[in-house]
Amino acid sequence: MSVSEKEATAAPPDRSAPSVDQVWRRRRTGDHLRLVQIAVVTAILCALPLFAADDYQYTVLGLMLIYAIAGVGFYLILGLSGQFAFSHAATMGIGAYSAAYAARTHGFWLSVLFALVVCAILATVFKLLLWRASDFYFGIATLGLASVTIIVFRAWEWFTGPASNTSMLTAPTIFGHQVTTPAGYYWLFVVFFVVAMLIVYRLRTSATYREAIAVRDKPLTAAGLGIRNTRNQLVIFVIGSCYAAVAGALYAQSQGFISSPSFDLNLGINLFVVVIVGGMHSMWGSLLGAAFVVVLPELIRPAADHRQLILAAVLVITIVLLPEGLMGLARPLTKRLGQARSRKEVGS
Amino acid sequence: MTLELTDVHVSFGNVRAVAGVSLTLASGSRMGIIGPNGSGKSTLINAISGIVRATGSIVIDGQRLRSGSPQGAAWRGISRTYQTPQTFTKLSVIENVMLAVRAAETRGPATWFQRGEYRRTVAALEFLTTVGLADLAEESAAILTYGQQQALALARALATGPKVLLLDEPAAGLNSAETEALSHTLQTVNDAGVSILLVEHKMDFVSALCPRVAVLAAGKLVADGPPAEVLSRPDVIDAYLGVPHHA
Amino acid sequence: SNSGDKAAAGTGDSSKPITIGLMVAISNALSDPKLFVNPAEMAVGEINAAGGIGGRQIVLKQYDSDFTTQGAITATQKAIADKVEGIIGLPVPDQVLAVRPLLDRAKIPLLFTGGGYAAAYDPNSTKGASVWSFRVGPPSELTVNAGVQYAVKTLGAKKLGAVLRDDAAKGTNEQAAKDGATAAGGEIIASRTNPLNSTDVTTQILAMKDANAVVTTEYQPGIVAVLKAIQQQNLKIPTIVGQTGMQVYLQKLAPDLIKTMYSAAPCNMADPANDRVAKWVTDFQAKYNFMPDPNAATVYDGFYLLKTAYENAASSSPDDRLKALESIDYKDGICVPYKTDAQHFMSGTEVIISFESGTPKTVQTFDFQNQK
Amino acid sequence: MATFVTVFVSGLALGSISALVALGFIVTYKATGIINFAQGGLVTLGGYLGYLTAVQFGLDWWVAYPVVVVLMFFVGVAVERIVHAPLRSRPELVVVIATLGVGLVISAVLLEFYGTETRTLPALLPGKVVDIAGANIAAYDLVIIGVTAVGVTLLALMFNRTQLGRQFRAASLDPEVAQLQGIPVKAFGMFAFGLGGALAAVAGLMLAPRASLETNFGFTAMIAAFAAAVIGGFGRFAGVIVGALVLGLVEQLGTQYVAYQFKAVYPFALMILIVAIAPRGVLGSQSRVRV
Amino acid sequence: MLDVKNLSVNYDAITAVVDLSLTVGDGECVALLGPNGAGKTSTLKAISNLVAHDGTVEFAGTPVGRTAADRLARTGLVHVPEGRRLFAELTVHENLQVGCTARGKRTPTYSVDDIYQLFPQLQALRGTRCWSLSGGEQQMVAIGRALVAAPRLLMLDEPSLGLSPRNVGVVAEALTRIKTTTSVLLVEQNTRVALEVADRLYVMAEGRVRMQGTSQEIEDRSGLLDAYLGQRVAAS
Ligand SMILES: Nc1ncnc2c1ncn2[C@@H]1O[C@H](COP(=O)(O)OP(=O)(O)OP(=O)(O)O)[C@@H](O)[C@H]1O
Ligand SMILES: Nc1ncnc2c1ncn2[C@@H]1O[C@H](COP(=O)(O)OP(=O)(O)OP(=O)(O)O)[C@@H](O)[C@H]1O
Ligand SMILES: [Mg+2]
Ligand SMILES: [Mg+2]
Repeated sequence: MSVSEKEATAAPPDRSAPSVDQVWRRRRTGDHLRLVQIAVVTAILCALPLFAADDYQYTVLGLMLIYAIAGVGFYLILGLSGQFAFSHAATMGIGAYSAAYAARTHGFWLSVLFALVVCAILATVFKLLLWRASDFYFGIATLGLASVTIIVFRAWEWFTGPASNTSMLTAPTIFGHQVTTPAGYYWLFVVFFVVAMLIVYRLRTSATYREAIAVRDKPLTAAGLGIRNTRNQLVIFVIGSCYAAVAGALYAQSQGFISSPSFDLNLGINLFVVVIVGGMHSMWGSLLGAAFVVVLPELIRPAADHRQLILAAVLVITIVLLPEGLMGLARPLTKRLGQARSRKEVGS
Repeated sequence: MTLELTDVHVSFGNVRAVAGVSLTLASGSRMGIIGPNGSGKSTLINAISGIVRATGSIVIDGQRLRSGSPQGAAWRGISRTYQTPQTFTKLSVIENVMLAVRAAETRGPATWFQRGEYRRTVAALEFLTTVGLADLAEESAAILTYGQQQALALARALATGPKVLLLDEPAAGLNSAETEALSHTLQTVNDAGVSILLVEHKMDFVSALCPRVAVLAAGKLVADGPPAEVLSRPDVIDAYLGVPHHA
Repeated sequence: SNSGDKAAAGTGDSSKPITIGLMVAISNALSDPKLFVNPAEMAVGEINAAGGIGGRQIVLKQYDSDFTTQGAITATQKAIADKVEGIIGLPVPDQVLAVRPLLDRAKIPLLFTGGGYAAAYDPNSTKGASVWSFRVGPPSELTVNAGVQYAVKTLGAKKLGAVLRDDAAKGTNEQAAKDGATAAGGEIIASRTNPLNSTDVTTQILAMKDANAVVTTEYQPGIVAVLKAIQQQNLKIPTIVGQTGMQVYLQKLAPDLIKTMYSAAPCNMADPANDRVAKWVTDFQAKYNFMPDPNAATVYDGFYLLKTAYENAASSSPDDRLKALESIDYKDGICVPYKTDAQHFMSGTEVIISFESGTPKTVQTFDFQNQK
Repeated sequence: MATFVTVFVSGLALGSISALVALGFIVTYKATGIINFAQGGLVTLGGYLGYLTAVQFGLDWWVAYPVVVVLMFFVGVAVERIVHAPLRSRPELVVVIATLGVGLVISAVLLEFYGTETRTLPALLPGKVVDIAGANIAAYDLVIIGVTAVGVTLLALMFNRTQLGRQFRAASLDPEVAQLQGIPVKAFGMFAFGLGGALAAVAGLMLAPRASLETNFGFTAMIAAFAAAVIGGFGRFAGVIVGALVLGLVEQLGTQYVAYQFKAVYPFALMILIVAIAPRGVLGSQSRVRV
Repeated sequence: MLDVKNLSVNYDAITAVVDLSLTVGDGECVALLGPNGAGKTSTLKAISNLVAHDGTVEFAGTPVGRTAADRLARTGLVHVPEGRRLFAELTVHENLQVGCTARGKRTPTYSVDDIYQLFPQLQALRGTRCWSLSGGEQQMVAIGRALVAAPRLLMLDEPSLGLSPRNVGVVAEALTRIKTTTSVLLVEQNTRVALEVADRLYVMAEGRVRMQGTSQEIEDRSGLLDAYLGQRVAAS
């Protein structure tokens, strides 16, 4: 028997449970921090044009915001809700064509609304059709859905124009002001993006967000707690699809011309890259990811022939080296802002 | 809050896991279920909580539960823990419980205002205190040990505001002192009016907590009565205990 | 060359270089960038050595337009930001339609060299083409028309099957095939659209079992698939393809199958009878070490067309330059003489090339513009 | 009747191609739990290596092709080293996208070397046509059907009947516990990807003569193969066969007898329908979770 | 057989095991007790090299160093992890067969067939995929899977978990039976079982060994033992 009585009777180490107020304050601080983040990012987006000299650069930045909006929606579907949807690009296409269709007669705002409604309805139908399919089955089924959508775009010329070519020659009017220049579009997109982020923020602080994680990780257990799994997944799928719809509508407007190859598997892959390279567990990942997918290729255009290789290689390297995506690089920053709590040590 | 099972059957292919169980759990009562491994205890709990489909009728408070609907069971006040702790590891400890607290609220859409979240935080922390996990409230649930996960599962089950608590081996992985503490907690819960159905292999625990014990063997109820009586039956000793149990 | 020191009114300030943009799909697997880049470099080198455009040295800027409309728009925007005074290239007709607002606003001409149909650059078409877009070389409907006429009249194939690539031009091409066949006294008995990249056309060819010839607008892999399927069905009928037939030959894609293939192209790059082409091809090969195809020739010619137009223009204002482009009449093109018509296509010559002997041989020439 | 037979066999051949392409990623999946999206790139690379050795170096196919298969084994191993080994602790999805990235790298590298010109690999039985019930069938299609049948049978036996196969499956189900059973999980991972690479080579070499080689050639085939694998119940060899044949037949029959414009729609529409009705494919087992 | 010196395990900011030393002699059965979160599981994982750790571990006279877990298993260090962890898609029989991997050239006390005799109810479940088994059935397979590996040192993390009292007896008996050829390191919450089968016990709390001795010695001071085992609960 080798034990000293002194040690044996030593008082248990100091472990104090936090009070409700402490817990609540820390939770709220987290939420407020997110609002601050939105403000900071908005400021950065407003400052960016200081460096943008010409239409081309505005176009690229605008495109980045469109990808970011679609990406945030995809982050909800893929990252938060764990639904492996390859169809997001197709949804964006449906949004774009619907908007183009409505814009012929009804102007910008109604066209965005129309795109939103169409995509929400279709997303609901698709999700209900495939509601029992899980992970990769859902993934491959939506991959098929994406392919079918492209073929349908090409076949339904009454809706998408000859061989899916539609030009939009009407410019959006906002408060009586016509937006025609890339710079104008950029500011419009900044507004849309900030609103999009505020909605994510709102979702982030709701019980739906927490439940989505529960449903994603342990569906049966979540059901056992009374959570409506299908409804939760459906809600998030539809919200995410609405983001794609808006992104598609904005894309159609700003490009002035759309054709189905713009929404094919390449875009689908790009959206995955946006979310994964950006950081799958952060609502900001998609903005960084969009910069990666849109801005980086423009930066390395001088490399011409080797561009594709460079992009692919950078993609792989980023994924391998950055476990939390590009957001991981920003992590020390957010940590210093007070997110980290020092953990009590056990046994020492 | 009476729970009434009548002729409940569960089959998986040609495996008849539960083969015609009828029992009544009176309001506010405690009942233990024991039986050899694979006799259908967990499946019975799964059936009651809607995790698996069952035939026969499961009635709570005079209302029949729809088979195979976990949500339906949860909303009627049936709450449970699992034989292997089911922890949401991507959430913090307190968020695990807050999930359940919300489930206890009216089943409307998520409350749009922070107020709901505050109330949930208060309630969740209370339940964590009950099971002794309050100090870990803000940690990620991923770091919990097996035993701590069991405790969390109990907190979560309590947080749904159950009328009937189904416990599947809650004392597994707990040592004697911890088991005793659990026993104490459960008694308090029961005193507040929650009926308890307990599946457990620790005989001391079961007989201390439950005035009534049922034995399940090959999916059928073979004995039912006070623990001392049931545990001294030769067939129970032979098939289940191996050696006579000395309390 | 005569324009070396002539201060032409249409070329602008002669002390400054003139920037021309080349739109190429660089990072994409569908076309080969060197077929665009090398002839452009060759033309620019020659023109600059001879004094440039009206004394202004050409600065060639290359833009990766990809194959998407998106790529075309960003590339064009970048080119406009770089103040180019003319654009040559773009591989896909959809792209021409997509950049219309940009061209209209910036008033810069685009000389389009890819494959394509009239709607994409005919300013009178209903599809919304820009007045600033021109097509160097004949459009795809003329290719189809030439192919069909040859099949019916010369090969005596009264019943034809058509396999069309699924792109924006498919409807136009289908119509062109029907019209061409009817006019020549034949008929299209089956017309099938084939998705890009599909390599199994068995069912499409089965529908053409009773045809005497098959016409296709497919790219190379599709052409090979059609040839293979025809062989497999033991049909032993000729196949008439577009200008990519030349590439099938050059890349030795189906050496055993091309004996029954005919290609309709602006010119036959391997034709020893045509001295000018032969010399250019020899020079080109010596310089870049590969055999150019008609695509490369049109890119090369495009620079001379711009030069000619700008030097002929009354002033350097965009409208005068546009006028000059619309009245181009340039006889020194590599494989075709160029003359702009009302639909903005600058040439209407098609030759039919036979590969029966294993090497390309010109068997007939169509001159659509001068026919009209 | 002859038309029907032709369409039917054509569908079978198309299905076998999907199945052949699927074999590679099924093997990797069964042994590591990762769906290797680089498979398309590997198939393309296999085809191009065949071109390099058999056409550019002029080696006889029976010398060249085995060399290619061995080379591709090591390429597969390299893929494992790059995107699987360092990402063990990361979510599956991330690994999947990383493999997709590797596929893109392979295509880009090929583009650097070979440009966009399409190439052809000579067929083993050039132009040979067999008459079956009045229909003409390319003899080469029959070869593909044969190779697929042999490949599937051998792999199914290996995975389901041998100790090695069991160990592979165990390693994919729970790598940590597999290690505790003495299974060299890391080496197994490399071997599995290597085997996937070798099978990609077989698929690439068999398919290249049928189509033309271009740098996206394998990717397109991979998508169809995924659809086939999903229809059958992912990860089951018998399922792949069923799924691939059904897809091939539906595509060919639909094109011939329904409406040819929707050629590419039929297989995907069928797949979506099957996933909607039987969420784990026709041969997949039901839910594998219990609590 | 096993000699652990100054073992420490840290997870980021959390210290799970501090400066722990323990030995298991040849043919000895040693039990590790302790309250929830004491660091028992972490200790076993460190010995198998599944988690990063400080300190030295010697197995059968050779330092383990960084030898990978699968090599260790093949040299006879067999670890039954916490929470059963069967290969869910494999059948019962296949799980047992996979267990034989680590066997190498050692002669096993238990063959696969012997496991069916030890736990007769598994016989009927031979072809059943393990995800559908009941908790106790899974536990039996997990133990069987380790027994067939011919371990020289068997590390069991809470083997009695979920077993009926009768089956706990069976396991205890089996452990006694293999003692002649196999050393055992047993993590057990069921004090009664631990005292029954173990020759010596270590009691851990808060990551440290607080008490050690033979079963007899520990049983004699059960009051102190209870104090330790109750620590986690008492603290909150
Ligand atoms: N992966 C992990 N990351 C962070 N902390 C961990 C991790 N695993 C365990 N811990 C912490 O390490 C400490 C010891 O855990 P361990 O699992 O070794 O305890 P245990 O004695 O086995 O407990 P139990 O009896 O409940 O299983 C605990 O405080 C636990 O929270
Ligand atoms: N989903 C399922 N599919 C097939 N068989 C199942 C399924 N669930 C349970 N079984 C079988 O039903 C029987 C009863 O299992 P159950 O889990 O209810 O036993 P238990 O009494 O809880 O045992 P234990 O004490 O070991 O936990 C077992 O033989 C098990 O293999
Ligand atoms: Mg059970
Ligand atoms: Mg433990």
